[in-house]
Amino acid sequence: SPPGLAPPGWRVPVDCVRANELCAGEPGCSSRYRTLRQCLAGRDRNTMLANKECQAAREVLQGSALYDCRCKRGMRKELQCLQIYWSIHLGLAEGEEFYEASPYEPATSRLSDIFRLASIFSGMDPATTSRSNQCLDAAKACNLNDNCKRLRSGYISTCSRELSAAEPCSRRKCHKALRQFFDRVPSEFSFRLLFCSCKDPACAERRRQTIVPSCSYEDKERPNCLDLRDACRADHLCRSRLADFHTNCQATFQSPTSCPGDNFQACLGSYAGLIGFDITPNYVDASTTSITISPWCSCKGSGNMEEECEKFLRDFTENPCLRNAIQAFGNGTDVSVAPKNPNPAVTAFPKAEKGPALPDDVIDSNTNTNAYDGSAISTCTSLQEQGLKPNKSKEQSLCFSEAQLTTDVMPDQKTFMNPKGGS
Amino acid sequence: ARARHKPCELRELEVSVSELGLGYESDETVLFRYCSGTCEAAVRSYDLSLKSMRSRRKIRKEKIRARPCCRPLAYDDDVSFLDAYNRYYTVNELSAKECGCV
Amino acid sequence: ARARHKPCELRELEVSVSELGLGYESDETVLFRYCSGTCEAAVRSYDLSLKSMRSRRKIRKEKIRARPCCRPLAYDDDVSFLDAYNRYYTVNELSAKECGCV
Amino acid sequence: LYFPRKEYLENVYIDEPAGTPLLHIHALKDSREEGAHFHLCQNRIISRARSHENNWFQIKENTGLLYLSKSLDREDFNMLSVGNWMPLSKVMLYVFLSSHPFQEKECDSATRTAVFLSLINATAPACSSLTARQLCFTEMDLSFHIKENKPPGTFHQLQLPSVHHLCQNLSISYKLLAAEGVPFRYNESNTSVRVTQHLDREERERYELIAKCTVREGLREMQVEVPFLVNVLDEDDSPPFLPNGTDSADAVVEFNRKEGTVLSTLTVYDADTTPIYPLESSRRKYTGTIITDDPWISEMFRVEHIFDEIHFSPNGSQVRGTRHEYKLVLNKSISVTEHRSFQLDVLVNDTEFQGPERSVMLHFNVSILPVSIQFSNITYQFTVNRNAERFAQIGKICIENCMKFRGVNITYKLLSPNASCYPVSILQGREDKYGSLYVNDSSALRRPECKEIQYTVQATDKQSRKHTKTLLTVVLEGTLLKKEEDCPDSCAISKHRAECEECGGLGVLTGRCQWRQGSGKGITTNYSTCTPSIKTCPDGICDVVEGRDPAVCPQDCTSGNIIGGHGKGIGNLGIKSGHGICYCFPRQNCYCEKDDVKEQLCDDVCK
Repeated sequence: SPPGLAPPGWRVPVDCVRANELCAGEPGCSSRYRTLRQCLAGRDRNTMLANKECQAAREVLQGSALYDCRCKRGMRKELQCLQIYWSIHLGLAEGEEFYEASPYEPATSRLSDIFRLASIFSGMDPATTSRSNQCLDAAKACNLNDNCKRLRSGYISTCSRELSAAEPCSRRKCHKALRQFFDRVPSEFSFRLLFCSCKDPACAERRRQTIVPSCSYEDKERPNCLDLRDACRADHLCRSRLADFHTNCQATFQSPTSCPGDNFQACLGSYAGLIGFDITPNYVDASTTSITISPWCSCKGSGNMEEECEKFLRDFTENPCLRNAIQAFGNGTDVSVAPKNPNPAVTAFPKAEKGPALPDDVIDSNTNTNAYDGSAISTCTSLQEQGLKPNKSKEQSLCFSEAQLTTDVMPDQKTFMNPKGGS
Repeated sequence: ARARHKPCELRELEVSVSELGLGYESDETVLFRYCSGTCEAAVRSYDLSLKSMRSRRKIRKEKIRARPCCRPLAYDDDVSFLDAYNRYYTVNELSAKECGCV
Repeated sequence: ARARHKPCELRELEVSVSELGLGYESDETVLFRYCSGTCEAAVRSYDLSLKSMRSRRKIRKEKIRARPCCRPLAYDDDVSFLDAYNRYYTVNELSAKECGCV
Repeated sequence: LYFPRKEYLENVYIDEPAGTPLLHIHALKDSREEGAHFHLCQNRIISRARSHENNWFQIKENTGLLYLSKSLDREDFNMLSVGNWMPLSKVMLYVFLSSHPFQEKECDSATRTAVFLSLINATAPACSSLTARQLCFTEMDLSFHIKENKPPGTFHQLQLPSVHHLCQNLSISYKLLAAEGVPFRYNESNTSVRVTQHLDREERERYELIAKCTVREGLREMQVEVPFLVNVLDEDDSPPFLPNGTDSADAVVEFNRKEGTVLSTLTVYDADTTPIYPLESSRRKYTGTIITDDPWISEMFRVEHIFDEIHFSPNGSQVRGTRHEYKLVLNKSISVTEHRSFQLDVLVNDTEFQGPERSVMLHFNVSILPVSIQFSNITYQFTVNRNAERFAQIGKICIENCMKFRGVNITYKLLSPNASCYPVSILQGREDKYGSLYVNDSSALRRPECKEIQYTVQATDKQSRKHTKTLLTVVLEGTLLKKEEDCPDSCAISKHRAECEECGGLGVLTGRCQWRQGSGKGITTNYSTCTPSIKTCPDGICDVVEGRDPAVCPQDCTSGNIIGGHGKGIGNLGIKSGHGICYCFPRQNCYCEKDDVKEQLCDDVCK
């Protein structure tokens, strides 16, 4: 179908609360939805899902609005909407996916909208705008806005109130106040506090302190990250925010910014959505040269799931999309959104900082491999199946930058060659 | 001519936290709202009588106030800030929200 | 030793109407209640900041009050009497019913 | 049989011809004789919003080659993308594995891996427009896991089946770069990668190789390198062992007799990993049981087991192992009279290890010493100034070694003296190990006939009811000062040294309050304030005597509003730090403000 027209079978998606109401109004739908929920409630979900009645319920429900309903961040009855969403989608996926699709409708606004509003709202008297400290200016702007000031003071006073010698604060109340702040304060103010860019350590430390980490983030012990993820996925709201973060911030080579759909705002919004849960991420230090963000967890004691644990952690600590989005916000830049080219000829890699060249013929166990940009910096011997003793000759690895490879190296081959018959 | 004062009203001033004079050191700024102006038009029979009894020494050696005060009737929400030593503080009843002659 | 004042409280005095100093002449007496005492313990951050900003001349030439006043929060009902010339009068908001530091 | 990956990724374009190979999935054997059979169970394909009949993808049962059985047209793409908001549509299907030809009912229990196919709403790009990176590798990170102690086998093929199929005019070759002696072989002819021997995770658990790809087209050559990681999965194939052979330790119980006290710890190592995720399953795997048939021992002691990950370095490379700590803990508080010695054995058992020496016996040499409840001095004497006020703290009294006791609840009592003078009482905070002597009736101090008062102090152990006594003499001294009028009942109210030191107040020792002159700028713990006794107030602790009356030491005990620059104390009690001078109106607010604001408090217009 021509672009712009919705494909057949397309239905204008509604939020899941509305979809649930529509379903409740149709006898065929409501009974089967009840059946599906009973199927899911059973102890062994997979066998239940294989049962004929559950299958039939699922087939019918696929035609209902429940199947592609969504929720909106900060909507009324957001939690109820999410509970309905997961009651359908948990039934769908037969196991734990690493990346779950976000239940939220994609953010429509872009960073450039935020910058425009930020300059209007801040009403900042240029005299009091300190040239060097963007984070201080953000705090000033917030204090001058009654709503922002009230909600900011709300979480700060809650998170910094010491209960007893053994209990420095009420982490539960602190998280709740933080969630209220990020849900109710427009991102023109909250993003400035969270993603301000810094040139000096004092500014970077203020940025790190934004969420009162001593109460909302740090803890005596560091849990295992998979434990933290499981705990999050046991709570519908946290699960939704994590899915949203994975959907909007998962680095991809399909786009120059490394962000899905080149939408920095969506990534930053879903990052802010994680704050106020046990999986709350934060800056790990007050460095001004590099931005490193991590939840409060480690991969120690992961046993055979270390690979999966490190992959989960890397989505925070080495995520080019998140890093680019934060830097873009800090520098006040947004990606100029060219019309979507379905067939991106060139996939430019984000510039990978070249690490120091490794010694010649030994791969150090902690080779500087950046799992994301795929370029490895090392020289080592080559290894052939024919059982040749690995030769000692130096094997220099030549790495061309991507752009240069595609433009001038193979200009002549335009047409797409018809393959010989398929196998 | 006599200095004529505006009636009691709410005023505001943007000041840094350090300038509040409470001992906190922080470059964050707050909107400090305060009550300023006269309450001449709010004098009651109570005030006239009290003034008269004080002048006739019917009431002596007591701390009394025989004129209405221009004071806050309600205060703004708390304000919180990060100080120069990266500690968070919260101050309540700092800024007026509404003024009146009492 | 210091003059130590009692905190702001309600006091009362039985006076004749003439002694009220409102110009009425009548031998009838009324119970005149008034507010007296200090409001030291009711100072707020607002007062400390206002005082500090005034002393640093951030606020100048304004009629401000940087300390709470001990004032009536509510007034008694009206009082009526027959004066010396057999005319009836009624006076409202003459006597305090409740006091507080504002 | 098992898969070397938990999930696979591949792109699928519109209108690729049926038969296009997409992905080559491999399986590794648990035992030599196994043969791999691949299958798509229930033939379902799951898109974001729904599960559909799978009409497009099939897998070769014996080779694991996933291919397009039917071309995906735009219609199919739209149908599979319904409800998907992202420009990139992802679908998922599960590939199942069995060591014999498949029966459908086996699907539920069979091993499986997930294949995520990114459906791209465009035709396949011309080979010439693909970058070397796209020609050589997909977006999937080359990261695999191989079980230790399993037979060799092929686990990956570097060449991309679809590129190999569509771009046959290009020469794409691979190399696998690695350090010496790694147990992997690369077959240049079919670009497959094999693990050539049983792996031993306890020797090495991670191999980081480099996959290098060279694209040749005429005289031109482009190369790309990506990391090629192999993680070795652990099996419980190592028994517990004792670091430096220590299997016994002493456990002495003397002053600390409190439930929960760790008496002694013994450590057991294991070369295997023990995941702390999920926690409980690992704890059940490695048990530590007290071996005794004495019910008293079972009742009074328990063993706590904590474990954490440590690193061994068998041959230069780092591998994870586990340190198990077994702590002998008091399960109940032990009476002061209890006195015995014995050896307590704990059997540590690695329940999942299949082999001899799966358990180790630990020995704790326990000796429980009796402790005496007695005062070290025969008598105690304290002097009290006759001008002292109520709640003045005279001193502390407690039995020998009292500060070392844990889990021993000693209560102190003053037995009423014979004389009519009875100015002093004793109090004890819930957590205090001593009794606090304080003036309870100051009028007795003023009576000349009261000069020297004898008390008997009794200390009783709550659990054993054992008690001991001593004599306490209180000597009154000092001449009575004139009582100042108009003095507040609390020192804390005074804002200046003069008014402070001319008055008394609750808790004063000598009849006069003491001025503590602070120093330091801003908000400091060393603020100026008027106090009944600089020694105890403010000291950041609202002790049991101060807690009796808010007027004694509001600086330590107030829970009310504090106006002006301040920091609250522990549990939001008291003024930990303040700006300038801090003063309080008991049961109301406290204030901290600089005193330098000398200007006259003018009510009217300030010129």
